[in-house]
Amino acid sequence: MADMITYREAVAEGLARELRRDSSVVCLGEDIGAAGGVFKTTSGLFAEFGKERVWDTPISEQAILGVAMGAAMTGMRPVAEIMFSDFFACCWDYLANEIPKMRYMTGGQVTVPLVVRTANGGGLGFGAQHSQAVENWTLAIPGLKIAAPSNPADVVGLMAAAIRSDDPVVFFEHKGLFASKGPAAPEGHVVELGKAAVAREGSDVSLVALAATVPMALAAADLLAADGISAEVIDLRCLVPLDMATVLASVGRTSRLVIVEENPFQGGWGGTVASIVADEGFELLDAPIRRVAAACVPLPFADALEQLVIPTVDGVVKAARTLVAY
Amino acid sequence: MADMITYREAVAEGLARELRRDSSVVCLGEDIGAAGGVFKTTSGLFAEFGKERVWDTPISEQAILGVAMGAAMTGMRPVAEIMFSDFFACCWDYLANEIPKMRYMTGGQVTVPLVVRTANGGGLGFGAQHSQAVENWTLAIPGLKIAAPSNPADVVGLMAAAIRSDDPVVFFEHKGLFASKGPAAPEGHVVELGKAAVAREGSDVSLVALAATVPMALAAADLLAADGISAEVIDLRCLVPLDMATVLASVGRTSRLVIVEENPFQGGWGGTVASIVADEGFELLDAPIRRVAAACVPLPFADALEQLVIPTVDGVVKAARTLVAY
Amino acid sequence: MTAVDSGAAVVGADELLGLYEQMAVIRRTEKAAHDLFLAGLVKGTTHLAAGHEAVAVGASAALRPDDYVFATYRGHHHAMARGATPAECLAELMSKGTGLCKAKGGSMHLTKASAGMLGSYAIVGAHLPLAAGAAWSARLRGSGQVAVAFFGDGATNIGAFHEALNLSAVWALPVLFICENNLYMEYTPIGEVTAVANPAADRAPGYGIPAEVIDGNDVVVVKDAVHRAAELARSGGGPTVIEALTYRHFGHSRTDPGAYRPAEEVERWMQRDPLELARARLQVHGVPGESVTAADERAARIVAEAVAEAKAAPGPDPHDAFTDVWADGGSAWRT
Amino acid sequence: MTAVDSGAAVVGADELLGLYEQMAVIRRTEKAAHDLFLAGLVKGTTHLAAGHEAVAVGASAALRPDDYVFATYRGHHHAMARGATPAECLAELMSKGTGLCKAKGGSMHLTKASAGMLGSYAIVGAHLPLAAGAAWSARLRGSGQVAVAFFGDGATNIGAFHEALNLSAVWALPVLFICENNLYMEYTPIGEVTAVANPAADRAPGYGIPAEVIDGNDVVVVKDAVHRAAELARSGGGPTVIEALTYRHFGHSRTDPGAYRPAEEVERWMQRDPLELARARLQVHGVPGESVTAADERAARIVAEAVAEAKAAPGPDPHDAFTDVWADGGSAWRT
Ligand SMILES: Cc1ncc(C[n+]2csc(CCOP(=O)(O)OP(=O)(O)O)c2C)c(N)n1
Ligand SMILES: Cc1ncc(C[n+]2csc(CCOP(=O)(O)OP(=O)(O)O)c2C)c(N)n1
Ligand SMILES: [Mg+2]
Ligand SMILES: [Mg+2]
Repeated sequence: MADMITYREAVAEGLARELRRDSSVVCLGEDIGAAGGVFKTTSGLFAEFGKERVWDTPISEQAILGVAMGAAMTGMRPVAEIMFSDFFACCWDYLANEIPKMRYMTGGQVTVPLVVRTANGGGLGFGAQHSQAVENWTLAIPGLKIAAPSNPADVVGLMAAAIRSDDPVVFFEHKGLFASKGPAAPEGHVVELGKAAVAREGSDVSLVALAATVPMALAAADLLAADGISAEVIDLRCLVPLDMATVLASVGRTSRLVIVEENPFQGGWGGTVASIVADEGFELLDAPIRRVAAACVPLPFADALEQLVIPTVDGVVKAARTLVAY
Repeated sequence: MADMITYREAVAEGLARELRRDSSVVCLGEDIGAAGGVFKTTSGLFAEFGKERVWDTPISEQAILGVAMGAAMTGMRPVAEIMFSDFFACCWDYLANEIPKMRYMTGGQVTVPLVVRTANGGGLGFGAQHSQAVENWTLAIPGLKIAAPSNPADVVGLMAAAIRSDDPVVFFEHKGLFASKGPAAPEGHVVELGKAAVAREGSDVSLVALAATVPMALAAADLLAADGISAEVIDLRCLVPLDMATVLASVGRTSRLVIVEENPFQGGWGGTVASIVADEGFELLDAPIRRVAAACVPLPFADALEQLVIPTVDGVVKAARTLVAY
Repeated sequence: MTAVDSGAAVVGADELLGLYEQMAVIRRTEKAAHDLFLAGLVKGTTHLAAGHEAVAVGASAALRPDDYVFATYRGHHHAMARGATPAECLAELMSKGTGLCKAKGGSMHLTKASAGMLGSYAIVGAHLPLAAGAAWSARLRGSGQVAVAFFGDGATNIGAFHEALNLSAVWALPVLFICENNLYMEYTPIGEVTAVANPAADRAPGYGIPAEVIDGNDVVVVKDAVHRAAELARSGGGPTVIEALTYRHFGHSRTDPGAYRPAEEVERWMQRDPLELARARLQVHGVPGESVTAADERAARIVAEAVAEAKAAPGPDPHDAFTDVWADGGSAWRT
Repeated sequence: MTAVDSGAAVVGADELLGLYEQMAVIRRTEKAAHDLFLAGLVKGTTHLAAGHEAVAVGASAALRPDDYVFATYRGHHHAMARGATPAECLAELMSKGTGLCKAKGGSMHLTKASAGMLGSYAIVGAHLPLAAGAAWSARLRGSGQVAVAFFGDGATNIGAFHEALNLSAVWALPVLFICENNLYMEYTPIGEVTAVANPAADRAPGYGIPAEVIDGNDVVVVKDAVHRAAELARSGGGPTVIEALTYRHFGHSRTDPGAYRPAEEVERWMQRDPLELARARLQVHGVPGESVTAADERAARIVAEAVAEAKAAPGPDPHDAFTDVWADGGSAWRT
């Protein structure tokens, strides 16, 4: 069996590989240097690459992304860290109006090859302003690629693809997965952006998941199997490019779709996936499409309350059972 | 026939009525005072109410919303203008993390009765950073109410409801509608938040629309009628509260659904509407659900290009015909 | 120790003893929170303010009960200085239904609106415009209230700081911007990311705002400075920036040991403990040692009882996960 | 008219005549844009820079061809000063396929990357951090380039301004922040929303950045100041703030008549027209009037031809609505 590493270690490993490979890669963010990042996801980088490659910044999220963009426009490949994804709100202009529109507005004159890394998602009791799953915010913006790995090998492989991409990529690292372990990525591992993975094959119902909802869906599939229900789990890996071909093919096999997303239901990415299946996959469906998403409330602090609000294995199992019994 | 007024005049009228009614209402924004606003939507307010009720601000979108929030927490009912909705990106923290979460995070101790008005949408050739329809950004955030009127009377009625609401309301005024005319609102007109209107009855297909896509859907319905197709047009009026009861009832009558939204397809509000119908209204459907939305590109400057990117009457007609022929 | 006189012109002996006791209560509550975190009874994260007590207690002593206070995620001291009890604070940290925010806010969001403590904010700098807004509201209502924003040195480099200071100056708002400069952001010294010596005070002239750098560990100095700034604000003189130099006794958050801080520096600041400084002043005042000991004992008892009370309190009401989004008490977003 | 000498130490006669002609071309292009807007041939909106020519031309004269420039929605003059032709600018404004940005950017987003003109930005202040980033990149690559951000007085109150200046100072980046202070934002005087006299220069000390307030209508003064700041930046001396006082000849945008500006003020500034100032300097230099007239005639011809060329150009390629989102040239976001 391959060496096991944590998701957290995989982030640092993925960054280190690209920093070694390409001298135009440079990292910046708050406390990412000697401190190794508040989640220790940049641990060791400062020691290996020094302060000309790994830059500590002031608490200035707009400057972090703005500087990264200016550098990306002029020959560098910056990797900017925004400590918590909730803080995207403090630099949203760069993610919504500047970075993704530059190439188009200039008629293709300027490319913006940068990566914005961030710790996303809940489940750790950090409260309403440090726990959000905001991948759906970025889905609203044409011009951003969006990766959200669910396991350590994908972290490394998608990081390589993201940093090598000439397009801007938002890279969501899930806080709830940092301590989880998985096989290490082989040397030179690259996972192409926009290719979903079939994390588990099944024939009765498709569970489409992303990042932390992938292990959740896999756990649900285990429980469903005990009931004799065969669930297929699709790990989207990316929201843009969105691999609807894989989703539609899966629904073609199972005729039933549950979408498992951590963001709040009301504007969640599952709506987009569901709407495409309800259009292009309408004839494939033998049952309603069900979305298991977070409740439409801010995230409460107490873990007992948070568990009632964010999606759970139980919720997924229940949704899948209902559809199969439909 | 009732007096006709423009949508633009209705904004100022709606504000003036509430400023007269309630001395805790106060307006702030860039150039909204003596200049009457860049879209002339606050015309006359400074003259009638003076500088203690209508405040010009620096170009500081974060301060505008932050100050409005602080005032709303302490007894006032501020109405803040963000000149173009694209600039929500410059103060997104207030819309995403502060205003909508305050009440919940404090266990109900603090209410935030404010309105954020903004000029939304495209079609005027203002380019990629001044033309976006961003109502879907706000839909992603639990804790915000969202109004987007399609006609002058609704502007006045929804404005009254928004300002009187003890909850924060984002109020989207559509740039493309400012010059359009409609019957004036009667004295004391209030349109409850969260009640969709059946703008035209029909039996073959439901067209669900919002703001500028309402006249578009109505124009499409006219063309469809010439083909013998009877289209029902639902004006959602609000995204939160979202009146799915009216949408589902309409689909119950027509069995076919086209959603017409101006925001880009990839993270648009139509996905949410579609996903609910594909779940709760699955058995009502006789055809796929079709979304007519903007293409997933930044908005181009040239009107010839912009027209290819944003939804059009033609696109709506085509989608409806396809579904009826399904 | 720089306290050379009693500071009696600002704070009399009885009041000073009261302020001392408040600080002692806060200190012990923070220590309790720390222990409860290590014991796994406080989840998530917590940012302790031990070492910063004089800023909160000194400022509160200078404010009117109806003034407004806005604090950061490091805000336990401000909540308590404004009247939140240790029990309701600890209950919040321990996810209890009796917590200040029904366990929906947590350590980073302590709020006691009924005491004018209008919240703790976890996005750095975001609350500065809110304080300006509360001040604007006070002015519009002619209430004579002032609003105070407390924030860290690190917050002086974020955009909201700039926008809040400028607008407050232009509108001459009755708002005080009080920076708790503890030399560090999370693990990075503020000096590495700011080109001026005093990140708050040195920016104030750019907005035409008066500023003062003060000893933030001396409760008498803090009260005096805040009192003067509040009077200026109430009389229409507009905002003031106060940069209070202080130091945190614990790490930044959770279990951070603060290893990035030189031992000598920690040592030096520990000698300037705000409780020690206040004790020295009490001595000059001639307050007997027994009175101080009695205050310490009362503080210890209050906090011990608070810990017991919080521990015994029930968990949050599951129903509350879905309340309080809207003013009607509910969370319905669709029909 | 403050130009008392020839300024020969900074700009020789021949160069000055060249700069004059550049300014004349810009002035006439702006006038043409205005007329084309009124004729309905320019859609959307447009923000003319007539009156600001000396800032762009003077600065460009002081920069290296490989330096980077970032401008605002009021950026036609910067595009042209960096080498964009009037024809490609006007074609962009007129939604022609031959426009600088294929008619996808428009008046507010003129960009000529091949000439180091890295864009015009329509969100106030957003490009200041970008310029800092380009400067950071230059430093990382050891290229010796500098980056320049031009921005309005109104941009000095937005958060991005603050964050960009601080980071640039701390990292000692080779970046110049050049404020075109034309006294107004859209319709509101900057003095009503800023408590200091010089909204850019008076903030610089708060970041430890040197600043200078200059006559932005005198091309020689601008070149001199920018040259010195660029040299300082290239030698590792970090950023400089330059506040160039100037005035716009047209309204803010579209058909704004600028009625909010006192007639006397407009009059006073019209007398300080940058073209007049340059003409006065040319006279001191002893450049014959015919040479100046010839430059004016060349400018007139260039612009007349540009108008004709832009009018004759084809509209945008419909296909281009769906290109250029991604580096592969396309816009596919899903399979
Ligand atoms: C906008 C934003 N960026 C980053 C953070 C993460 N963060 C939390 S506390 C902190 C350091 C703040 O330092 P300072 O303002 O000095 O306050 P202190 O913690 O020292 O009291 C950081 C970077 C945040 N909460 N918000
Ligand atoms: C963030 C943001 N807020 C508001 C606007 C609207 N707006 C466009 S130009 C302008 C005035 C800018 O004034 P100034 O910076 O002085 O530049 P000038 O137009 O005078 O050149 C405003 C408010 C904007 N484009 N971006
Ligand atoms: Mg600090
Ligand atoms: Mg200006």
